[in-house]
Amino acid sequence: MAQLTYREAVARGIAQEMRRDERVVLIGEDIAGAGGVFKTTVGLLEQFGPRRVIDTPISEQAILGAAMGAAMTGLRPIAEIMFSDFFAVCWDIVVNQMAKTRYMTNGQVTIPLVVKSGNGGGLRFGAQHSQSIENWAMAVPGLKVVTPSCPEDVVGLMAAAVRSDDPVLFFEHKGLYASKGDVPDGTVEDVLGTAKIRRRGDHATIAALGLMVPRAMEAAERLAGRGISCEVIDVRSLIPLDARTILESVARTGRLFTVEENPRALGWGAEVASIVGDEAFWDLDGPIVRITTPHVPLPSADSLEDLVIPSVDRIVAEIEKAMQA
Amino acid sequence: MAQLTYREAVARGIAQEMRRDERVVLIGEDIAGAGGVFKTTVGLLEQFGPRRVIDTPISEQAILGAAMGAAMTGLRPIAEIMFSDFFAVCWDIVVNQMAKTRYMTNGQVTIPLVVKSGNGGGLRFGAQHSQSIENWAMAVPGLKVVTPSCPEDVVGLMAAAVRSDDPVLFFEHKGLYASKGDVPDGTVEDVLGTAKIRRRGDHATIAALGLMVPRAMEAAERLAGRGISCEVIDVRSLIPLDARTILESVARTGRLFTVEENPRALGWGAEVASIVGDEAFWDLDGPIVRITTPHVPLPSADSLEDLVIPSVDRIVAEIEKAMQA
Amino acid sequence: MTLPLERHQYGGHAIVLPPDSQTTHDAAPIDRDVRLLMYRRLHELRQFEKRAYDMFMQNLVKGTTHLSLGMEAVAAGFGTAMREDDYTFATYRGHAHTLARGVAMEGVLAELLGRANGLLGGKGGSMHLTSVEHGVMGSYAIIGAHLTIANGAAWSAQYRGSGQVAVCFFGDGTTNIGAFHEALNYAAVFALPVVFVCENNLYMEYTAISDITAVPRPAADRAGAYGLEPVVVDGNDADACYLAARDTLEHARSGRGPVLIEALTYRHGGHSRADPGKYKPPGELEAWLAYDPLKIYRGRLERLGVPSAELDEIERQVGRAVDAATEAAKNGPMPVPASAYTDVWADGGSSWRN
Amino acid sequence: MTLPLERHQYGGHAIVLPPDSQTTHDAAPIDRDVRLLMYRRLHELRQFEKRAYDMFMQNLVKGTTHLSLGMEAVAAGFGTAMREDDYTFATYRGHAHTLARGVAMEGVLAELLGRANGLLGGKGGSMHLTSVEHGVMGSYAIIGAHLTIANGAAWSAQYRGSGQVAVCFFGDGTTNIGAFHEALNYAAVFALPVVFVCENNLYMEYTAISDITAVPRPAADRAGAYGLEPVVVDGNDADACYLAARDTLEHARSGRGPVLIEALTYRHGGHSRADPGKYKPPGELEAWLAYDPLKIYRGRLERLGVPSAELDEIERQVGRAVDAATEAAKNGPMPVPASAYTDVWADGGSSWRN
Ligand SMILES: Cc1ncc(C[n+]2csc(CCOP(=O)(O)OP(=O)(O)O)c2C)c(N)n1
Ligand SMILES: Cc1ncc(C[n+]2csc(CCOP(=O)(O)OP(=O)(O)O)c2C)c(N)n1
Ligand SMILES: [Mg+2]
Ligand SMILES: [Mg+2]
Repeated sequence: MAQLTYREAVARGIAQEMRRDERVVLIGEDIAGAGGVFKTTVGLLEQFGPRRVIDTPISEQAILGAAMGAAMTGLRPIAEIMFSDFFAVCWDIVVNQMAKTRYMTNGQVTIPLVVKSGNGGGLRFGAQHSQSIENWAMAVPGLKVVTPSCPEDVVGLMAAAVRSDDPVLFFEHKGLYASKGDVPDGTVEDVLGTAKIRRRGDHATIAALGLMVPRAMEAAERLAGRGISCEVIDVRSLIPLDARTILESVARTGRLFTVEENPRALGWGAEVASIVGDEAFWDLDGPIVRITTPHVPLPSADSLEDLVIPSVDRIVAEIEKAMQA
Repeated sequence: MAQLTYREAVARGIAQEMRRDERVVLIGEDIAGAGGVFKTTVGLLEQFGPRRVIDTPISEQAILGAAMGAAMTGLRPIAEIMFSDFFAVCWDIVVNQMAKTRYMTNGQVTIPLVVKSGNGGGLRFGAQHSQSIENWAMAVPGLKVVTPSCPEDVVGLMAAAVRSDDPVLFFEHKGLYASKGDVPDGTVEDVLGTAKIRRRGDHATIAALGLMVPRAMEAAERLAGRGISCEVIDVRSLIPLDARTILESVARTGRLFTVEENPRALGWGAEVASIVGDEAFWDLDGPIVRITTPHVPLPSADSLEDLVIPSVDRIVAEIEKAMQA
Repeated sequence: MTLPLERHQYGGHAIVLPPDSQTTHDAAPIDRDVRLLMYRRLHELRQFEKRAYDMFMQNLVKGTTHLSLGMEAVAAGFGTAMREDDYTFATYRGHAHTLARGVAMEGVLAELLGRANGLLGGKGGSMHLTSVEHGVMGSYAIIGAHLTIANGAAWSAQYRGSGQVAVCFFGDGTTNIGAFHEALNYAAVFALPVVFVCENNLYMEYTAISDITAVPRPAADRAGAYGLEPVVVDGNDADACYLAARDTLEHARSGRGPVLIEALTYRHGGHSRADPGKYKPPGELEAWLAYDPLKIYRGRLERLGVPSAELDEIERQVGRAVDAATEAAKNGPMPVPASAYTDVWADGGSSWRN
Repeated sequence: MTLPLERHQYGGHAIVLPPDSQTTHDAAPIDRDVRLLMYRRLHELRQFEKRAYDMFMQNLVKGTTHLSLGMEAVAAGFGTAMREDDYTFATYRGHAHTLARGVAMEGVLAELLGRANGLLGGKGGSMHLTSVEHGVMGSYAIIGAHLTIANGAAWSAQYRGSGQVAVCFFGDGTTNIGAFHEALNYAAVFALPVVFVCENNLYMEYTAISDITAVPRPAADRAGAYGLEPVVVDGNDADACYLAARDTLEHARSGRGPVLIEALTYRHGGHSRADPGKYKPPGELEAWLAYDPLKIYRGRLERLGVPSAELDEIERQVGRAVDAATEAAKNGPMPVPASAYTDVWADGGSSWRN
C-alpha cells in the first residue's frame, strides 16, 4: 500500500499497463519530455522510451486520428487531450469516427483506445479551461466515459480503460490532482460501469462524480449531524452506467440528489434523474433534486468560481431544504 | 397566405431578414451559386448578390469564425453548416468561442448570429449524416437552440433568430424539408423560447421536437380513438426553454411523455423530465416516460433506420402501455 | 503534363481542359498482364457504378450515392500497385477504391440496397464501405477526418515494423479543411509510411475548387508547407497512376516518410445523386469525356497490340460479373431487426446501463 | 537576418541563437517621437509583467498567467503602427498586445487579481483580456480559434468599407493546428484585410517547435500554401516590427489581401506560471537575454543621441504608473456575487428557461 497523489496515480496506472502490454503507446502534447503539463505522465518517457511515449504537435485532430487508426490496426493507444475543453477542436474524431466506426462497419473494426484529459474547474483558469464535459460524451453512443474520484480508482479504472476494446474517455479532475490516497501494491484492476457506495445512509441518496464526490461526502457528514442520513454513491462511470446501484439505493432511501459540476442543462444527472423518475417512480418520497453549477460559463475570479460550482455548504443547504419540504 | 415547403420557408425567412437589414449576410458551402445542397437558399444569391451571399471553402471552423468575428463588429451573419453532424469539426468555435465570449468579456462583446443546419435522420444517410444533435448544443451555456417543425415556424423563428443579439443554432429537420404548410403573407415574426400547444388533451402531455412533432400528432390522433386524450406540445426552442407551458400542461394531465429523435442518453427530454420530475412532482400520476431512439448510432438501411427512430406505432404503443400500467 | 488549371475570380471559373497527350505513357515499362488487369479493373469500376446508378434511378438504392465515373484510373492504378496487406482509406466516394482492392461487387451493391448481405450488413451504407480483410479500413464521410486516421494505421505499421503502407484518397475540396493540415504535418514529423492521394476533380460539391482555394493546385502547391515535394499526376491515365503509386509506395515503405500526390481528373456526373451538375461550364464535360480513362487506356492497349477481341472479352466478363452481383444483391435478405442493436460495443451489443 | 534555426531530430533540438546585428535598423526612417513612444511601450509591457510576476509569487494572482517577457518588441511595434480603430486579436499570452493598444494597466492587473475593477469584472481572467473600446477584440485561449475570428472582423471591415485592419497574434506552435490552415486559406480567398503575426518564440509549451513541425519556419514556410509571400522579421527589434507593421497594415488596408508575418523572438520565462523552462538548452536563454529587445532598443536610441537621462526618466515614469496601477488593482473590490449571473445573454442575464 502506497500513498499516492491522484496525478501520480495516473502515471502509475499507465505504467502498469504499458509494462503488461507492448501494444500500449502514449501520445499527446508535452507528455513525454516534460511529463505532461499536469505532471500525470512523469517518468514514462524514461521508462518506456521515445518509441512508446511521444510528444506531438498542437494538432488534436491528428493526435486522436492517429490513436484511432493505430487502434484499428493492432495497437492500444492512450492519447492525451490536455484540457477537456480542447475536445471541442477534435470532437469529430471522437463522436463521428471513434464512436461510430465499429457499428457502421458491422463490427469489422475494433477501436481499443483511451483518451485521457484534465477536466473540471476550481483552478481559476476561466471559461475555456475549466469545463466539466463528461455530459458531452455521455450523449454520444459508442463512447465509454469514466471519471475517477480517488487515486486507487484512477489506477484501477485506467487499467480497465486500457483493456477495454472500446474507446474510453478518461476524465481526470484537475481539482483532484494534488489529492492523496492509498493505492494497493501490485497490479490494480477495476471494472468499468460500476458505481461505488462511499457511505451508507437511510434518508436520501446522493449521486456524485469526480470532484463532487469528496464534497458530497463532507456534506453527508454534516447532514448526519443534523439528523439526515445520506447514502453517497460515486457514479465513476457514466457509460456504461451502473443504474442498478442507484435504483437500489433510492428504493431504500426514497430520495435522490445529484451533485453535478457541469452547468445545469443536460448535465449527467438529468439522465440519471430521468431513469430514476421513470423506473423508481413509486419508490420516490419526494422530487429528485439536481445540485449543479448554474447554466453559465465558468467565471475566472476565485470568488465567483467558488460561488457557482456546488460547494459543501450549498449541497448541505439544498438537501436540507428539500428534505424539510 | 401561401403554401410553402419547409425548405422554401427557410429561404423565405432569410430573404425577409436580408431585405430588412443590410447587415444580414449569408455564408456557407455551396449556398450561393447552387442554392444550397438542400435547396434552402435558392434565389438568395440572385436577390442579394455575391457581396451578401457567399460560397465558402470546406472550412467549417473558418466559416463560423468569420461569422463570429463579423458579428462582433457590426454584421449579423447567418452561416450554414450543411449537415449538423459537421458541427463536430467546428465545435470549438461554437461552444468555446461564440457561447462564452459575451460572458467572459463581461458583456463587452455582442454576437448576433445564426448558424443554420440540416439536422436529423430518416433519409438513409447513415450514422455520420443523420444525427439529431440539439442536445449537444443545449448542454452549453450561451447558445440558443431552435428547431421548427413547420414552414410557418421556420420563417418566424428564423426572423427571431436573426434579430436575437445572441448566437442561435437553428436546426432544420432534413426529414421535413419536403413537407408543406401555410405561411402568412407579409412579414412573419415569432418569439424564441416559446413552445406551442398543437393539440389539447386531458390524460397525458406529449412533448416533441422537429420531425417528432407530426409523429406525435398522429399518435395522439390514434390514441384518441383508444380513449387516451393527449396534449401535444411542440417544444420548438430548447434554449430558452418554455418550461412553463410544459409544467402547466402536466399540472392538468398528470402524465408526461417526451418524444425524442436523439439517442437516449442525455437527449433533451432528460432535462425536461428532470425539471418536471422536480417541480411538478406532486402533479404526476405516473412516471415520466421518454420515447427516444435507442442509444445507438443510426444505421443506414431503410428497414433499420425506421426501426430505431420513434415511429407513430411505437409512440402509440409506449404511451398506451404506460397509461394502462 | 500541363493542364490549363488557373486561379479564377471568385464566383466565376473558366473551363478546365484535360491534357491531350493520350500516348504519353505508351512506352512505360509496365507488364502486359498488369495492364490487362488494370483494364479489367477500370471496367469493373465503371460498369459497377453504372449499374449502381441505374438501380438508383429505379429507386432501389436509398439515401445518397457518390459516383466516381470518369475518375476510375486513380483507384485502378493504386489498387493494382498496392501490396495485399497495405491499407486503403477512402471517402464517401469510395466504391472504386473499395472494389480496386478486390472486394466482391455483391457485398458493395447489397450494401447500397441496405441488405443483410451488404458489406456492412446494411448498417453503414454507401458512404462507409469497409472490408478489413482486404485492407480497406473504411470510407469516411466527414471531410478530412480519415487523413488523420490513415496516419494512425501508418504509425501502427511503422511501430510493428510490418512494412505496410496506408494510402489515403481524398478530394481537392478536402485540402481546405483543418484536418488536412494537421494530418500532413503530423505524417511528415513522424515520417509515417502514408501516401496521400488528392483526387483533384476540379469541384468540391457544386463549387469550383479554384473559386475557394488560395493556390491553383490545392494539394501540390501545399506540399512544401510540409517539407514534401509537389507531385502531380494525370489522374485519367491508369499507367500514370500506377507508376506514381509504385514509386510513392516504395518511398513510404522504405521509411522515407509520407508522400502527397495530386491526381488531376474529372467526375463525369454530379457530386451525388441530387446534383444535376449545372455549374460545369459548357464544353468542359465534353472535353473530359473525350479524355475518358477507359477510352484512352483501350487506345493504348490497342496501340500496343492487344487484340480488340481480347479487350471486348474482358468487358463482357466484367458485365457478367456485374449482372451476377446485381442478382445476388437484389436477392439478399433484409437485415434482421436485431442487427440494429449489435456492435455498438466490442462485446457485440449495445447495452449502456444495467 | 539569418538565425541558425534548423530542423532537428525528433526529441532533441539544438540551441537557437538570436542575431547579433543590433545596429541594423539604426538608420530606419522612423521619427524620434515614435521611437520614444515605442521605448515607453517596451517598458510598460516589461515592467507591467514583472509586477504581475511578483504578484503571482505573492499568491495574489490566481489561476495561470502567461508572460511575454522578452517578446515585447512585437506588441510594441504593432501597437504603435496600428490605426486607432484597427482590431487586435490576441492569445492567452496577451498582456502586451492589450496594453500596447493603450488599455490602462489598472484594469489588466485588477483582472489578474479577479477584482471588480478588472477589465472583465473578474469574469474572464488573464487569458481573455478584451477592451472593445481600444479595438482589443479579445484574447483567446484555445489554440487557433482566433485566427478565424479575426477573419470575421476583417470581413466586416471590408463589407462596411471602414478601412480597418485586423491584426491577429499567435505563436509558432499554433501553425500546426487545423484552424490556422483554414483561416489562412479563407483570408486569402476573400482578400480580407487581416495581418497574421506569428510570434515564433521557438517553443510551444515545453516542446521545441522544431521537434514537431515539418518545416524550419513554421509560418513563413507555409505562406506559399496560401499564395502569400513569406515575411520574416526580427521580433526582438522594435523598429523592425514597427516597419513590418506599417507596410503590412498598408498592404491589407489598401485591399491587397492578408499578410502572414513570422517574427522571431524568445520568451525569457517559462510557458506559464507552472513551467520552470528546463527544456531550454544551456546557453540559449543567455544569448537571447543579451539580445533583449529593451536593451538593444536603448542602445539604438543612445547611438542616435537620445540622452540617457531622458530614457531613464521614461523608465521612472513607467515605474510610477505600474505602482499606481498596482495600488488601484489591489484596492479594487471583489466582484459582487450577482455578477456571476450577468451577461450570458445580450439581455444582460443568464436565464435560460421560464
Ligand atoms: C466537414 C464536412 N464538411 C462538408 C461536407 C459535405 N461535403 C461532402 S462531399 C463535399 C465535397 C468534397 O469535395 P472534394 O474533397 O473535392 O471531394 P469530391 O467529392 O470532389 O470527391 C462536401 C462539401 C462533409 N461531408 N464534411
Ligand atoms: C487547442 C489547444 N491545444 C492545446 C492548448 C494548450 N496550450 C496552450 S498554449 C500552448 C502552446 C502554444 O504555443 P505557441 O503557439 O508557440 O504560443 P506561445 O505560448 O509560445 O506564445 C498549448 C499547447 C490549447 N490552449 N488549445
Ligand atoms: Mg473534388
Ligand atoms: Mg511559441
